[in-house]
Amino acid sequence: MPVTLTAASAAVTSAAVPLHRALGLTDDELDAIRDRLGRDPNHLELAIFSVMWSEHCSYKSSKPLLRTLPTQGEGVVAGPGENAGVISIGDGLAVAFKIESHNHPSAVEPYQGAATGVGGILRDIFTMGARPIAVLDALRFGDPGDVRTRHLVDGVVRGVGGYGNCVGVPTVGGELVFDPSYQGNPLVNVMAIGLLDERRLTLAAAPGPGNLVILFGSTTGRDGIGGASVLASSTFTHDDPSKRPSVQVGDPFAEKLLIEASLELIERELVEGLQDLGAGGISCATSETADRAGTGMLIDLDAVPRREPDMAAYEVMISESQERMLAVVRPDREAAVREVCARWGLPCAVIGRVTADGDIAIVEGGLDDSGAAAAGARELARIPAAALTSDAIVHDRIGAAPVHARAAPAPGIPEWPSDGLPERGMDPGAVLLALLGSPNLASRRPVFEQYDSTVQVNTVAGPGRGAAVLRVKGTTKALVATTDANAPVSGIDPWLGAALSVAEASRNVSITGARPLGVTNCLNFGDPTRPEAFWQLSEAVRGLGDACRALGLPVTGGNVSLYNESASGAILPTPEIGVVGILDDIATLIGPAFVEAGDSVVLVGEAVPGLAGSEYARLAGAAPGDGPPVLDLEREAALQRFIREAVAGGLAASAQDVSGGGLAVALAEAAMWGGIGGRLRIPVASSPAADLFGESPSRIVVTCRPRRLEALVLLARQHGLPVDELGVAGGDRLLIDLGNGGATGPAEGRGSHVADALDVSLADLEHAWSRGLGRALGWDEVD
Amino acid sequence: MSTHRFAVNVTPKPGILDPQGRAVEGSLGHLGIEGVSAVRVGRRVELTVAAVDAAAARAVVERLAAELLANPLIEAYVVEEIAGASSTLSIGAGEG
Amino acid sequence: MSTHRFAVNVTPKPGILDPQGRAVEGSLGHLGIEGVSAVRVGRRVELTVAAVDAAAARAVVERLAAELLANPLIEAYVVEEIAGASSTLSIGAGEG
Amino acid sequence: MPARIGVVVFPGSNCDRDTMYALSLAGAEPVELWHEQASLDAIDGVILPGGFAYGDYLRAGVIARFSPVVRAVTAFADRGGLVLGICNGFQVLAEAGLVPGALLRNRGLRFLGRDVHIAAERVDTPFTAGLIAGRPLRMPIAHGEGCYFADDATLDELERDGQVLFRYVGGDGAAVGADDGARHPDNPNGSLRAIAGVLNTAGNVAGLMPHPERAAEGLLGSDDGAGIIRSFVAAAAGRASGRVADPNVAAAGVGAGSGR
Ligand SMILES: Nc1ncnc2c1ncn2[C@@H]1O[C@H](COP(=O)(O)OP(=O)(O)O)[C@@H](O)[C@H]1O
Ligand SMILES: [Mg+2]
Repeated sequence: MPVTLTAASAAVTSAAVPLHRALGLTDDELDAIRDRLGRDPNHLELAIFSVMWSEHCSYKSSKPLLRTLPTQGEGVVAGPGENAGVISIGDGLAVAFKIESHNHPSAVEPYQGAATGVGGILRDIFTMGARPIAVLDALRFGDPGDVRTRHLVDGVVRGVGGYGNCVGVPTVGGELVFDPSYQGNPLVNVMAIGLLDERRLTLAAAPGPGNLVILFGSTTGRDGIGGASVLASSTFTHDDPSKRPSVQVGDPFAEKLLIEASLELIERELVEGLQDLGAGGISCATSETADRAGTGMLIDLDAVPRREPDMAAYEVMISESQERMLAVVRPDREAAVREVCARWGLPCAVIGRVTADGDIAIVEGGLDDSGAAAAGARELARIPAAALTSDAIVHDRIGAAPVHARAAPAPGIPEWPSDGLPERGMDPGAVLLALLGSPNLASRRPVFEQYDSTVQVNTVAGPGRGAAVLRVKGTTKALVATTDANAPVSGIDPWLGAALSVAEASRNVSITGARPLGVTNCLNFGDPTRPEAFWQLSEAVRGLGDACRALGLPVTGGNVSLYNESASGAILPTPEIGVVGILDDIATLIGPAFVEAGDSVVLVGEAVPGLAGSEYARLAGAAPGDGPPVLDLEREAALQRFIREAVAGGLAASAQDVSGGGLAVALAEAAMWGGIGGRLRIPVASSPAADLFGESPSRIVVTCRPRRLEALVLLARQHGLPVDELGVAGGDRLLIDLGNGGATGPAEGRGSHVADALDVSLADLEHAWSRGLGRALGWDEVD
Repeated sequence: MSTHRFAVNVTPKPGILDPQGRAVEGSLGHLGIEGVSAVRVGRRVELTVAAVDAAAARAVVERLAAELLANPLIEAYVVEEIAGASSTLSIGAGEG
Repeated sequence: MSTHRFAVNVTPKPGILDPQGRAVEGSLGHLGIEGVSAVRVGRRVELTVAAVDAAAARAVVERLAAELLANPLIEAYVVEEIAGASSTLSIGAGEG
Repeated sequence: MPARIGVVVFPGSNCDRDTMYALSLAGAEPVELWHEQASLDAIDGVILPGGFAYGDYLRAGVIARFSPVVRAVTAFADRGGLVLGICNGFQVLAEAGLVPGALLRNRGLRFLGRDVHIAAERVDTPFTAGLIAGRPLRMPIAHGEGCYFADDATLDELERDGQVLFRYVGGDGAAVGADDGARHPDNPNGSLRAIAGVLNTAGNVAGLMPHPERAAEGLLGSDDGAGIIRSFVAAAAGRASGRVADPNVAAAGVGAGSGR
């Protein structure tokens, strides 16, 4: 019996376009649907397929790539495919973590887009039985001086805070990066971390035919109808009203109740399986849980509590109304489940039964007491659960390297960089101040101050200074977490960009002394049907896999966001990496800031040429033939092992990673944050610009008590790492002499001149760094 | 030149979730109030406009409402002219 | 028994800080809007009341406004009956 | 016998666990008070914790004010019981009229999560007895509506009667100054007269916006807030011996805490 599509879809079906295409399905996909059903789908079924076979739900372009990632590792309890990765941390505890994008909704309505992004990723965490303990938000926007960008930044930041602050999960880190490629398509990636008792691990499966399917949480309205199919899987433009679905509005208060109720249901062992409702709504939650357990479900559409009258069947089935959960419950526990929901003030309804036939069947007219369709009930749709999930279509996309693509410089044969700035006559201190005050490197305080970063009383190190550190109550342990993505280099060489992102994120965790446990990732790319975009995606996944293998890190989950393109073009490929690590003894924790005047300052690792993709190049430009710096994954692994051993052995007083803005910025930050200057000397190996401001990886600045210096240097050498003693911390200025026995080393041979010394007061550094972002965004005027 | 006082009533569009309205409804029980339903919570912005005439003044308010005061994706608004002598009158606001 | 739809307009009392109103005024320059002053930002709550008659319904709203919707220390309110057919009408709300 | 301190749990409270944790560190026995319970029994003091009670929709704290537990807390306060509201708890107390004034939106219209310094104006109260007058205490704020407001007459009265309990100060203890209108960096929400916490006239109910429970351990950056929690617990313990039973409880099995 045909189901008619009404209202919302009228606009797209009115033209001569066949329905499946209007819903974003190709002719091939329609054929594949017919294959799986053995007949033509009716309209309701087609709507469900269109949502479930969207890129967002089915990973139809990326699945073959993602299969190549390493997923095994010490302690991994749940990996990709579950709502979140889960890794054991000892003491009977485990950590759950996952990152997800909400890019397109945030471009349409920044506040609600970001807010519901936070809500969605939190649900992934507590669905597993974990209490969410932290959020990190990785944000990317266009030109900060642009009015539209400012509107987006303001809305997104308020949205992240508005939701996270209310649910009482601290936002402890993230990123904020500006690049023109995000002008029409901002990125809002949110990572959440949860802590669970391992015995409470709960999976999103629907075992046991006869069990009840219970929907609890908010009622179902017309939120985000078409969001999953139309919005998430075709190129987004602002101006096409037909692609503007009704916006999803988040209710963090309802989410807070949902967290408490869900965790109580799990704690009391009342559920057999639990699944949050995200993209694809009821269609997705029912088919995924059934398919995972090899069961089916009979869904009584009339039983779904609604917020609005006259909702069409397809609207109920694909609505993305927020703050809802699906539980699979034994019949004898129904009353207890209802009691918990009632106490938390949440609507709760039995909407169906688990069946043995493997189909998702949808009826109207109710079920009888035995759980079968009542006499006179009408069956509206019947689809094998597998057809919607594990057996969904997979596309073999074609990738092609762009003709202008630069090959990654092979290790050992670096391209020479521009010797550019700063040379004699150009004050490197002025360059440093310009970098520190630039939108991408200035202090993020104006943003993260709008977040509650201390609720739950675990935050040992919050946003602002490298990785976040959260103590684990009742143990001596701490979790350390960060996110990173190197998009500029990914734009040049996606393999390298992804590998660098993994290296930097895990390095940020290792320098606290913590051992990285695993990786979650969010792959933000363009239209995969464009061979160049697909090549970027596949190269990035290869880089991600290679780096994770080299560093011994399992990939436990993630998210793919494609079609990030707007009228102004595709975004830079942005492989966002989240890493969580464990520090066994929080007493050994070290931070990035200088600790004590008189301490020795040491650089471990060495600069290699290559300024392309750096913040310095963004400001000053790079030579036309220049490439990004190479990454030696073996050395990266050795460096991280070294610093963890140094911290565990009490050798290091502080450790700071060299990343955006290079060594000079790393030193300036360590000095500002410690309120202690330094009298240092940097031996120039390639050129002053590359040594001071280049972003070659695998470098850290370590300080130690002078009496520990020898042991520290020895340890670094044992790991095969180059070490340079830069000087001593102290004073209220950052003073850096450049030279290599008075010269600039190889660069001098190529005509580069010795640059002047860098000499800036801490007060000037602080001024540039702390004011930069507010100025760039025009927030000075408001505040 | 004349001055006019307006109010812009901004409310969540029909169909858009209104968590505030729901919260108010949820609290009525504690207050012992019955028979109240369909609560929607929005904003009310009152402002004074000086313009050549009433039509010009209203045009300014319409623009302000559409571009700044309401978010057209999720909110609807209505502009109404009100007496300058409202309780929130501030000095200098004329009667129009 | 009849149903009535009301709006309660809650505005900051004169003299009370209204940073939102100031923020609106502050952004007028960017929009190129002139002649706007004395902006006050408050809340508008619309609701449907079922009661024996209009007077009883209004009494319920007055109580709700005084006890819940406005804080008498800082806010003033006005209750007005509005057409049931307003854009935020939901099922069951009559015309009164 | 450790002091039994009730911590109210509204739907939307999110500092309830943190507060109970800090109370345990201070040697008290925290007891959960569910928002629907209409009586308190064998409780020596009550803390209304931070969070977003009932979503903080409409106005922070206003819906919570009508909950059964707040009626019970009001009765408890009327009997002389010690009540402390922290952040959202302060907002609830202000809405309920248990402490004077109102908490308006921060003047910058943004939520603010950062460390501030406050100093106790009086150290002869149950909330501050363990503190040193005027000494700056560092602890976080995390709120969007924390701008303390009362009319001038009320403010003068509060000053005169010693009801100003805490003020925002500089890191060196310097006063913010009398200029109310300007937002001083040390008074980030723009509170009138830099007031961070107030007392009721009877001196047994207090509210403050900053979070002492988040500054109760050196590991988290500051333990300056522990002094406030400890003062409160000590004062409550002092009353424990003379615990007043709630007359409403006698009736039938209305226990404390619904458990979860
Ligand atoms: N959007 C944001 N939300 C919260 N914290 C942020 C955000 N952006 C940056 N931060 C924090 O600011 C600090 C600097 O960011 P970044 O330069 O990316 O760090 P790192 O160099 O350590 O990778 C980090 O502590 C980071 O967590
Ligand atoms: Mg970084």
